Amino acid sequence: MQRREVLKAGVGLGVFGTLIASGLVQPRLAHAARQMENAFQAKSLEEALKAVGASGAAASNDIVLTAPDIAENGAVVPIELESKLPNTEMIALFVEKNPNALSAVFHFTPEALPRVKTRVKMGQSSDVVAVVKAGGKYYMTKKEVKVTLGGCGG
Amino acid sequence: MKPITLALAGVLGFATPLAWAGNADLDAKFKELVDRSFKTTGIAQKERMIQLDFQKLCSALEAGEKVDPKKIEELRQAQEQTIRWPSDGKFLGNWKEGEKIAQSGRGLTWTDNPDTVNGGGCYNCHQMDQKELSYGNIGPSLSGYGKLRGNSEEVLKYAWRQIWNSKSFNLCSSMPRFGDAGILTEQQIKDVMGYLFDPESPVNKNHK
Amino acid sequence: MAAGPMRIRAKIDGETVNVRALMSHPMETGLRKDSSGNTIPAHYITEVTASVNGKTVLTAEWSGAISTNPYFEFDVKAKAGDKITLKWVDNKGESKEETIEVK
Amino acid sequence: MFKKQVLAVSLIAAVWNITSFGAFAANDEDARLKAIEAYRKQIADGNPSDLLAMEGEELWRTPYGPKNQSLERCDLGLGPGVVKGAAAKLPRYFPDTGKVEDLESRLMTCMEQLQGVERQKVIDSPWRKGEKLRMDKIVAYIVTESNGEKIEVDMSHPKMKEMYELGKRMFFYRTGPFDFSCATCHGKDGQRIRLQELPNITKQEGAAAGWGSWPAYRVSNSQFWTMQMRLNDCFRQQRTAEPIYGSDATIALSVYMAANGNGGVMLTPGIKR
Repeated sequence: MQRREVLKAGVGLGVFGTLIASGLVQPRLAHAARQMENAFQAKSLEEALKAVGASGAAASNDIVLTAPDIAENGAVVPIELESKLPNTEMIALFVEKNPNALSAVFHFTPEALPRVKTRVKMGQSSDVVAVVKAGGKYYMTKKEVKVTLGGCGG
Repeated sequence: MKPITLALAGVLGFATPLAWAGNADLDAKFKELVDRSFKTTGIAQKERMIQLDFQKLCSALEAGEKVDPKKIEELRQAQEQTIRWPSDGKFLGNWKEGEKIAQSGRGLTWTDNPDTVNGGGCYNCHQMDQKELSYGNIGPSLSGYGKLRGNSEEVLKYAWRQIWNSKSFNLCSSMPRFGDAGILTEQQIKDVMGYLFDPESPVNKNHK
Repeated sequence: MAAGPMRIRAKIDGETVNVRALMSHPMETGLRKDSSGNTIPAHYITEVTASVNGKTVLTAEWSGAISTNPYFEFDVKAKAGDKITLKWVDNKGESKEETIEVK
Repeated sequence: MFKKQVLAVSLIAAVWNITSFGAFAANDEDARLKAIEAYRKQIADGNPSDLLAMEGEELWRTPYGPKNQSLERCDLGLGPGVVKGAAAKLPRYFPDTGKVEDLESRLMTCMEQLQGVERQKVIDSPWRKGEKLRMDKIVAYIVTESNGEKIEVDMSHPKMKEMYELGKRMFFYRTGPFDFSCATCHGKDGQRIRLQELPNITKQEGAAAGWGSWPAYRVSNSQFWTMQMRLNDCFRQQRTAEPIYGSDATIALSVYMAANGNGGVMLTPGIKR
């Protein structure tokens, strides 16, 4: 049954993990510094766009950003990103009103289609912004997603 | 928050033999089932499972049992006696505080503690400020409540009584007895009334 | 504590393979407080790497804003028999790697 | 310099022909409820419950407890070790215990008889920790094996008929400071708390929708909730006293809901707000 082999093939803690566990390597060092670390630390959308190098991004309809009009809960908001621009190298996803605007960055090689789906947390209703880097230039689109409080709130 | 006084509007349910029609054996089994299945946790005492007289009657009615209409009217009149008007004669409080109470559904659960500030949870069942998309429909829309009805003494008393104890109008109403059951304080009810009646309140300002 | 399971499903779609993955991870932002009011430390996946037969084809940099137990779907050029590996690393240095064969 | 950039971005925003999502007229209810439907479909695929179900399958096969036995001989009603479709036929009357049991109380019976794990230990464990976490994972595995099966609760045994009647009374039992019963919210068609539709559990369609979609993964808190947890939290929000885990009141209610939903389809594990 497909599910069982997957479990068997799994590898537990990576090399880094075991080193950490043995205390040889300080967690700080092992923190795989993300390429866009300062962009992730940026608070506002403007700062994050600037840190990614995309503040002058041109609006484009060749970026497909699919997100619900209303998310019944901000903890899981399904996002689909697809770039129709040729030579797409990178797609970055921002949620403007989150504490840190930049949520994720995806880097593509020619062996992967410039299309991903994931789910993000949204603290409140906000614009979701997608930035694409293609042929060395930046493009951008956005969509508003309303987040509502579903249950009895109590 | 003063402890919850079980408004003894009627004799505690277990005592009155208002059994469901024709099955005393099942009644005994049911009472025993409830007794062994529930427990006290935090502020939620096991005694909460003891029904008040109207709770017992309305349970039977809603389950499709035949219930004597005279009994319903008799218990409704008893509920009327529980109404307490505002001690200083002022019905309207601060609508901004009222909005918080209407939005909050907290309080009185076993995961709350005695100093949790109870909310009214009005938005669970009612539309109020039309700009708030997340509202329930178990109760009627209250949008534009004051704008549409004005705030004569009669209208203020009607709204106050509905909030204090809606069972005084309709014995088996789904609306909790916010005043009589000690869910909201008098000041909190004044603030909710402010939210309903104050022209500055979004309930009225956003009403189209 | 050892990382929870990761579930990967791959479906051939013409020239490419559609990959859908679910990863077991708390994805704590570091901004949340527990019931007694103290902050829950940040613990989230920082990097995900997808490779076909050992060659990296796609990498992602994530933050705590990615939902708990993350879902990740992507498409790679691959064919039956190829091995697709997905690996994540988090800010505590924990990591998890799964490989499946495209059927 | 910074000012100019902000201007640039807002200029860009103005130029975009964003498919503006159209100012929702607050009272435009149907459009909003359809939007929520679309949201639910988008998150339906890739249910994190699968991750728990994978671990649950391992636990089902792994020796555990003082008797160091697995659960592979546990009889969920279709014979020892038969898991496929078992959850769709629960709760049911079990001759060996002479009791009506739901999935979680039956699993506690197996844990006690096969593995020597004391029932009280599972009951007393905090939610989503220790024995309850093991239970969640095993339940996730077992209900996944009933996904798509017809809800088919056998009501022929007199004990089941009695539990149905007791469950019905529990369903209509108004009590506590809010005077609520289950029926207050689940007794009529089309009712909603905020944006949360409430199935009418007194009718087949609503009962099947409600009963058939729990246990489920709740996105709002990234937690997997079994039916016992779901009932527990319903009573909590009703402001009643707390029901004891796996108690007869919860099983009677489950019989009432499942029997009302007979003929429906199990869509478990569900994925919820």
